[in-house]
Amino acid sequence: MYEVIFYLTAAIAVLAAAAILKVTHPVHAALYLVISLLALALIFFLLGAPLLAALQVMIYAGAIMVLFLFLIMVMNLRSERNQSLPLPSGWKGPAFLALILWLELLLLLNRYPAEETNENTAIEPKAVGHALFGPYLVLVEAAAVLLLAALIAALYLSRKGRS
Amino acid sequence: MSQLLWLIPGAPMLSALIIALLGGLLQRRHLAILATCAAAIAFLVVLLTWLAGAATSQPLQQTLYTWIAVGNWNPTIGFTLDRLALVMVSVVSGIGLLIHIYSITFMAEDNDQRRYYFFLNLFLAGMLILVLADNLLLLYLGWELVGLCSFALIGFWYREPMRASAGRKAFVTTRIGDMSLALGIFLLYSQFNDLSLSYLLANATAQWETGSQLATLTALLILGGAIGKSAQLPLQVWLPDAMAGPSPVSALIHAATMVTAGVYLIARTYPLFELAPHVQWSVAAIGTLTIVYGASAALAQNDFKRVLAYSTISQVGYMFLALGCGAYALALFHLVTHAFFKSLLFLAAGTVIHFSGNEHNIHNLGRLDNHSPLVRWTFLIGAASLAGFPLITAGFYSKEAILTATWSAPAGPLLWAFAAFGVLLTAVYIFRVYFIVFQGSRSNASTPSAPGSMTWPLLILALLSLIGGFVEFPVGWLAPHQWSVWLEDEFRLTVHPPLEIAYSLQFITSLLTLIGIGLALVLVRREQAGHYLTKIIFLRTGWGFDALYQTMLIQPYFSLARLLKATDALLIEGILHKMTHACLLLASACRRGVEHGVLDKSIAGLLAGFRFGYARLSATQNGLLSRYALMISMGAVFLLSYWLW
Amino acid sequence: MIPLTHSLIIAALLFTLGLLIILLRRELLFILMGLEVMFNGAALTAIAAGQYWNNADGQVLTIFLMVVTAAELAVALILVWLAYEHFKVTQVNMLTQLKDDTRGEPP
Amino acid sequence: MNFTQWLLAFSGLGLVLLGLLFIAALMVYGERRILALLQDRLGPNRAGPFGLLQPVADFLKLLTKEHFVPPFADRNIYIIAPIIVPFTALLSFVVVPVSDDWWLADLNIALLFILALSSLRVYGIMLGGWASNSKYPLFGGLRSAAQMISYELPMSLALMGVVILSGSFSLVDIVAAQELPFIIFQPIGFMIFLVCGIAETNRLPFDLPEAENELASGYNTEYGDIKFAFYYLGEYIGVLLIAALIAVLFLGGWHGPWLPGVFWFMLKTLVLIFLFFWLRTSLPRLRYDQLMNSGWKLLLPAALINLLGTALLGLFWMEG
Repeated sequence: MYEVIFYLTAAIAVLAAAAILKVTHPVHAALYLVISLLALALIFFLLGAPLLAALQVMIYAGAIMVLFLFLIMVMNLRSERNQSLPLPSGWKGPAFLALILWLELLLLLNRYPAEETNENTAIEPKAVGHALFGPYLVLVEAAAVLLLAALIAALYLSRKGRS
Repeated sequence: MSQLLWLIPGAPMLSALIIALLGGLLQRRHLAILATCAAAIAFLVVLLTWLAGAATSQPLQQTLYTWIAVGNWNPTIGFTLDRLALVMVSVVSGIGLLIHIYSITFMAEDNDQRRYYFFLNLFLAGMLILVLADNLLLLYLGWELVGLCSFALIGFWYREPMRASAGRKAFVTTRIGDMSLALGIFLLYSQFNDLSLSYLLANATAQWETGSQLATLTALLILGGAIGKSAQLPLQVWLPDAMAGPSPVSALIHAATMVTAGVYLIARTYPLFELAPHVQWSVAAIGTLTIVYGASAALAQNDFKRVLAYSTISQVGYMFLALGCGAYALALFHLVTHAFFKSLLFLAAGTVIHFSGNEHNIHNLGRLDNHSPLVRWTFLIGAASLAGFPLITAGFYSKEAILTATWSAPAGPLLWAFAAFGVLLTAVYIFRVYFIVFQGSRSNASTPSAPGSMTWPLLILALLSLIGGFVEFPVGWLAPHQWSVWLEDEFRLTVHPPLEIAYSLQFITSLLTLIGIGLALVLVRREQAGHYLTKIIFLRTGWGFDALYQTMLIQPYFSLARLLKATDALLIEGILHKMTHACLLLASACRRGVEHGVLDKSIAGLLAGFRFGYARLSATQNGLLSRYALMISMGAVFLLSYWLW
Repeated sequence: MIPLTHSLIIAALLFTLGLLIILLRRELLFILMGLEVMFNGAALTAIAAGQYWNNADGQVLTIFLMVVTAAELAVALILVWLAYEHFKVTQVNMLTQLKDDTRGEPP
Repeated sequence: MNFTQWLLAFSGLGLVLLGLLFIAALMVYGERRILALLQDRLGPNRAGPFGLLQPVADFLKLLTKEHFVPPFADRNIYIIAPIIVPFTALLSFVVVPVSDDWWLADLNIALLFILALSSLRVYGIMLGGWASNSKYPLFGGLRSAAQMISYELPMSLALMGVVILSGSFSLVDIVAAQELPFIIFQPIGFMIFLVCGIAETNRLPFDLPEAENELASGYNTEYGDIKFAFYYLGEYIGVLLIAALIAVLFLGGWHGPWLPGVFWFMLKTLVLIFLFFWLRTSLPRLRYDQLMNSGWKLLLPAALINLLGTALLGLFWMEG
């Protein structure tokens, strides 16, 4: 049962991501992306990372993608078939490149053969918090600075756009 | 006493924050007063530390705060005030205060005073942090703050594209040095896992052998940083253009304080340089070359402030020379006297320019008669001090000491010869300016009297330029040598040549100065007769360094693309078409089918090759995001496959 | 249970798909979505590996990934909006202001 | 799990689902009666005794209407969008504990689960507004997106105070930790959560997305028949959810003297629901800029300060 759910979800995540390649309307693409994100959240949950599953839904699907949709709606983008299709130089090159990349990634990721684990034990949010505010404290501070910088940049740019 | 240390950089920093956050609520005048008060507080605290005996006691220490504690690494915000730092702090805060006072009048008309005083105070705070820092991380923070403020102040009147680009140029050029310094810091950290200066220096001396590769590399990287900030060859190109900023800024940043940051850095980390004798010698060599370079370029300038800028480059060269010869105390000595007379010169020049309707050209200034005698006399004092007029000026004593110390360094006589030539040139260029600008001037009734806040700094600095040198008399004189004795705890004593040589050296350089002044007089006569020195474009453009960098570094990529494009056009539309045509005609005429095919194919192949190259290269610049992304991913895939394979 | 390899294959697939989206689509928003997909591939790698070694580090890494994404998108979306305001297009092949002019004059 | 257990689980879920739908229907009736009472009029009283069958009649009416999709709409999204709203709200109930031994699931991230679902709720409204492809619904959808983003942050931050006090994301643990209701320790957090809760459900005074007099009917202007019923239902289930959550998080859930826990939980929830209805009659709608300002400039800083204070409290008082 567990496996079936996992592979099903994974298939959904991948197929939804692939659908972004094909659809013409930005809203549809955004929705496919949301589906992919939600499926991925479920995968996280199944792998034993409940905190990240929740955060994935909250941050990606709940905040970022809403912003995306908001922007699409404000700009009132429509599906323009001719303009959104691949570049004139064609799709073969990039597709080939992506294929190579995928094969390479597979090779890379499987370079050190992993033994199968018996059980994916869930890691509690508490453990993540302890790691976050213990050894990774500097990174947390750096992330805070980064967010502040992004905030200021976004504010500044939006002001600039208004004037 | 050490509890008060934080106030030295803290007061200007706080004031900068207040100006930035609440400046809108204050009137312009109050902004200036607030900023000046902050500088005054910093200076008062420094005075207090003198009075409290910091000059004789152990170094003062204060640790304010630990930034982040990670593992066993605890970078702190901590200050150390030893004698080296004490000298620097006194100069920076003292000159800083004078320049704040001067700015009150100088900038009174400007609309953007809030920004000006914010950056001026921030700069002061950054410089003081740099000097007081007890670890390299904090030092680097001050270093970058100073760089940022310098950029902002050079481009202060950024609405004129020239000035804005001068700011950018300064920023980009010094960035090269900054990166080098950062790399040096990384290297030190990777070796010792700590950035505390005392710990680093002690451990480096203990662990590294003299001349070892690591020591050489570290010293080189630090030297790179110092060169960038101190505008030494080959990173000096930004300083002449930095004169686009307001005059007080030029005086503060580009004469008295910031450019000496490199000198301070080397003096602070001198044990590393002693571990790398080659690098230390190259410090001296760079210094010497820069002396001659700056002085000769200054000879041919028409812009009042540019003369002083090149002069600064050249004078900082003396400090580097002293550092390279191991005479750290003397480098510091020259730093102090230079701060006095160079800021005096800048402020005097600023006053002249200010009251002449922003006229920078010395020849035009010379035709005006309205220079007030006070400015004239103070400028004369500054010029004499800069030229090293014997016996009565501070510049004489500091420069003399360096030149004497140079003699005993490796390849000393050679270095000395260059430096002495520099002395001659210095006297020529500065008195040339003095004669051109002030010679014809009479004090007449229409002279606009400069307000007190502009004249007092001039007077104080003039006084200091005269008497500032009496703390250290040349070798062999019966008068006291307090300076180097006082700094003996920090640095070792300088090696001097035998007395008779020292005496003759002193005599020769004094003579050179006097000759230089005479030469300047002759030169000015010739110039007034129409033989302009400035026709020597090579000198006027600062040996053409800007053009050199333009050709060497900036142009090639453009040129390549242009070449290919031109070749393409030429080949396709011009010669090759005709050639092909002609060949075809020839071939058909001769009816030699084989050659026909070969020739045609080879030429067509060549053509296609050029066309292909052009298309590929211009495709890298086509501005298409997708294409760039494709390139990046191709690179990634390629690297990955290389690595996997 | 799920072998680590399978999670990694899925992650690689997502990553590659994201790259393809970036390379093939021309609308700025699509490109940003492609970036998201790529990020997700990376996140899945981190989490799968973290779980495999029973270690919270993978999740911490993913949290930072989210922070970076959020910061990046906050600015990127504003930029898209500005591009739309100024040029009225959001197709990258229309936005070629950075293209070197053909005279090749240095700035 | 064997087949019987699956069956039991699913039938249990089904029962809860039906129960919730039933309660929501009753709430519609209740609101109309209470509104009428407060506004001094009669309200629905024809269908059945005291008009109790009114919701049934409404439901039947909507069910039997023609299934109409506007020709200019984006068909698929138009149909899917209304389902999202009640769906996310219903799913949240999975983790709400009714009494000390009665709940469907005890996730260790229950609170995050609820927040995640509530952040998904906005899709229903946004997409409904967009898919209708006409201007008032679009504005309704846009407003709703902006509102949700603005109010979700303070809401989550306000809840973190509770998490600090109880040391767990699990709702069961949170209720168990409330010997004294958290409203005593977290009055600011309670207020913020209440306000944001109302805003999240788009109730007055925060019903900007469906402001009748500005936007016709906002995002659901183009909706009729059963799809409209979904929106309608979603709103009431949302109100029920927020009320239940406040009861669980701040008012001590099942804790209470003498009577069984279920009763206390229900009582608290009902009082809160009544409060919502009451607010609807008494407060005027906010202006849009007021809404945004209060979200970003009042609630968010307040939530941050609340979090900081609670964290300090936890650091110095609870640990040491």
